[in-house]
Amino acid sequence: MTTLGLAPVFLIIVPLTAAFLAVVAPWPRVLVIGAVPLMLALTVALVMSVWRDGPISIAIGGWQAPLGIELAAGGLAASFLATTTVVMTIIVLVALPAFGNRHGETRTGWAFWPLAFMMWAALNAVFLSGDLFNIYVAIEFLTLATLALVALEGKAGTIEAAMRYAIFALFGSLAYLLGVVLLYAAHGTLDLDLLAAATKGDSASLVGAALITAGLAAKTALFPFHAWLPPAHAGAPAPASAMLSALVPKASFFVLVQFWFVVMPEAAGPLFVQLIGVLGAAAILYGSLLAIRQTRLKRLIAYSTVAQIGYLFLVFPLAGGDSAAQPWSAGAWTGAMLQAIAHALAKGAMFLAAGLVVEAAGHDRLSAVHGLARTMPITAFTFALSSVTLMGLPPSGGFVAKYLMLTSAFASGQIVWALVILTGGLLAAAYLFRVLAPTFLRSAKARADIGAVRQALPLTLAATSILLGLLSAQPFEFLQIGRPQAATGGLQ
Amino acid sequence: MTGLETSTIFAYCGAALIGIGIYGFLVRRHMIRRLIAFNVIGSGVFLLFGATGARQPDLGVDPVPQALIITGLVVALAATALVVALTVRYAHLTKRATLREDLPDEQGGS
Amino acid sequence: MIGPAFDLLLALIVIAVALAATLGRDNFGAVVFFIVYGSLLAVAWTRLGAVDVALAEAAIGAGLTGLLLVGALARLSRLEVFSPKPPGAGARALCALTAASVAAVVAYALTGLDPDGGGLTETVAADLDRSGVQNPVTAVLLNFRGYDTLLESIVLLVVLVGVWSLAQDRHWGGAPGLAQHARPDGVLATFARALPPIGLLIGVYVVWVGTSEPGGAFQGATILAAVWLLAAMAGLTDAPSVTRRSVRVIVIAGPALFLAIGTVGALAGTFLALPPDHAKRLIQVIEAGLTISIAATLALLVLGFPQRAPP
Amino acid sequence: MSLAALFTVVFTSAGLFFFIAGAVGMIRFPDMHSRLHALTKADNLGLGLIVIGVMPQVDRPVTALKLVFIWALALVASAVTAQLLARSAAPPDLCEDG
Repeated sequence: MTTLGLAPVFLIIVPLTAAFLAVVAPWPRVLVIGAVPLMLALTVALVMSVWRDGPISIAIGGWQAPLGIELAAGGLAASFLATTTVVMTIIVLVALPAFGNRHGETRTGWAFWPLAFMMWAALNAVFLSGDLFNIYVAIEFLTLATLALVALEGKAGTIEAAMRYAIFALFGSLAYLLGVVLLYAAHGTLDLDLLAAATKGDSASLVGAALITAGLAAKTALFPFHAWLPPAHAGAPAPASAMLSALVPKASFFVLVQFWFVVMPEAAGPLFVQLIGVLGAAAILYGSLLAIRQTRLKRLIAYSTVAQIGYLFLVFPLAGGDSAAQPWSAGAWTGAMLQAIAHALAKGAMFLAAGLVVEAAGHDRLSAVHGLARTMPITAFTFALSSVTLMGLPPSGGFVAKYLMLTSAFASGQIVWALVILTGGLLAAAYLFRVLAPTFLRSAKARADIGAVRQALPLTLAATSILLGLLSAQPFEFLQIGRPQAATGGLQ
Repeated sequence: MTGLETSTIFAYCGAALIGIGIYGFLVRRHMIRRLIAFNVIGSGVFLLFGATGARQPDLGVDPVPQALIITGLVVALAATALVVALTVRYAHLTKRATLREDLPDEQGGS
Repeated sequence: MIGPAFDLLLALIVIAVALAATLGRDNFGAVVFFIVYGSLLAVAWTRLGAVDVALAEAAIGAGLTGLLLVGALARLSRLEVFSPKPPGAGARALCALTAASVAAVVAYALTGLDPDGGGLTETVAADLDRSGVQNPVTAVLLNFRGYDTLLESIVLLVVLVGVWSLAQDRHWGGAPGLAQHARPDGVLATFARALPPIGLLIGVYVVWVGTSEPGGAFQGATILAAVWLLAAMAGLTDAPSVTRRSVRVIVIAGPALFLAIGTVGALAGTFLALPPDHAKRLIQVIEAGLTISIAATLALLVLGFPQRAPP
Repeated sequence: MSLAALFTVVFTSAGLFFFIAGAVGMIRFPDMHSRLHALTKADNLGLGLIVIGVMPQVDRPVTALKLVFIWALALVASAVTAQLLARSAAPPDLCEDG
């Protein structure tokens, strides 16, 4: 195995090691300085390796599937993993002052770091796994770390949010597990590629697929399973909110995409893909409308996540089922994946910026942003740039993503989805202007001063989400590596 | 799977346990009762898993489901432990062991 | 024909006890029925021939989960929590319909299964002699799918961090749980002094035979955790502070050792590879490390978050 | 019916009787302490009788030894459990007695 071939396993080993050390000793600064450059280097190595040599597959312990567990990384997994690396890097840097344990170990200062590094490891484990049961363990790992982070503030409201999340998450994981059990009972393997090769018209496979979908949809907070998300994401400390909203739903969505586009594409009937599309559309509209009505900054951003996750599910009617073989499917599929990446970058930036605003103002009512353009111009600019992506305005990554989905919707004659995408953009503009417009008001002076460097860190994420739109040709090509139905369309 | 072999009996028993657990999960509001229901569903899934792995008595039970069930039991215990701690802490703060049923944030946010 | 009749009867009793655990009005009674339910499931597992799972079910499913739930109810009853009204008959009927349809759909899925599906039994048997152990379940857990087990041991750790982080800020640095008091010459204390050597022996034995016979790190660790908890409840020993370095080293030691062995493999070419010549010894080392860490973690999980200010 | 089988039937039936008596006591007795009394006395005796009853049926002496060991462990375990339960049910001022 070459050194490049080692990158995937070390992308799991390094954050786990950091998490172990973080349990023992409260020295986050040393861990961040040690782990982050390594993770960046490993991510570059993984992306280069996939770019040059195509999808990677690694049999852990030397045991091939079906006996052992195989890791796999194509363009999609590598892209999600790289996004995770970028977002997590910025988050841990922003989190250092708040959880730095500078005056001796505190409860939150200790607990945050093992949880953050374990979450990082769990995300990478999900993106790299090629085995249904291993994905179950990795997703549980992720869920339990997330639960602990949601409850970290220790207030009644945040603990209640964690319990509500737990109810959905526990139900979701049992449904997923039961689906996996039925698939194993029918086919005697848990490996994604081996399952893809098996013929699956039997009742156990179909019921299993339905259960897996329901379980993952609950974990991704797809409408109508969304009720847990806003209190959980808004109640956590800002760096945790950023991880939760930007990255965690993407993990279960990623597994759902793997399942329906790699393992069982033939089972995606027209009724099923339309149903998922309707739920996605409902999420876009309902999430946006509720976001407009929120009076608290972090709640508004959290409801925006409900809406933005809805777009991801339009990939099913636009690129799944009967659309899979059509020329527009590549555009729709890539658009949805770019939406996931662009949203991760923009939402990470927005929650981190919101955290700084709350810290400066001392509260999280919407009025906290009054006069931001004068008092914290860098943060105001961060809000503006990430809003551009969330609204889908050019030249952002969100624009390219929604443009690709829009053109596919028109090409396939599914005008309803096009209307939903356009309406969603308008509604996003409506709720985001509630944040952006008051930044130009005159207001009382902020209570705390936030340094320029801490403000600039979220800005880099927002700027990356714009860059994703400007340089979208390479990401588009990269996402196609290892995609089952090779790209037939491209960027116009 | 049909017939009266040990594996078939316990596979369908697992399906029944899943149903019982789901009912408890939906009807009960007390978090500890919900955790019991969660564990009943979980053990139903495991029983079904193990029983489908025992379809050929002369081969013995498939060791892969056995190992995965042990892993699953530990994961379920871990989840239970965290939710128990959340519930106890919540009760310390609010004197409640149930979630409020209204969703205040859907009415315009507080 | 005593086999099917016994199995059928056992299945019906399991279902009846499950109903009692979910439907009963009394919370404490429900937990007791849940523990009975777990013990009956252990019998069902032995009927299926899955003795490793039976041990795990009895120790983890019935024992520790039951202990966690009993402990939680005891703490909640001291707080006199508000109890909500049960849902109306209409809502209950709807829930029953939902639950019954899910069970029916799952049963329908079972009818479609090939009655002779053998799974991976033969695949495991074919590679068993290269795994280093004779118990196929241990071979899957520690070698063929060791990566799952590594992640699972870390799941316990993440939950321990989560549980500890629920402490009040002023209790940070205190010991987990509440202080226990018992008369040092009482019956409980006497038993609690007599049992640990036996429990220790059984726990270590269960881990040790795991390579060739049913047993293993998780089952053995649960027994060890129970022994320590008994001593703690009898007031013979007290939980250490959550900030103590040695406790933290013990809870990460097993997973860290497992990861380190896997990393050595990765540097030599294959992540988590156990060379057949050394596999048995490596598995024993990993199991020993995991047992210590898991036993400590499980015991600390049962005690819960710190509720005492540091001394 | 052989003598060994008769022995087994008699002793296991006697054991079952104590289990049933214990279960009835569990249901009928009013408070935790008398319930514990009924349960532990009856079950320990019942289990012991069943262990004695199945003795003639075992194939190897070591199995018989294991059965006795199980009984002994069950005795100790139920004693400890009863202590813990009684302590949790006792009014606070009696607590030092545990």
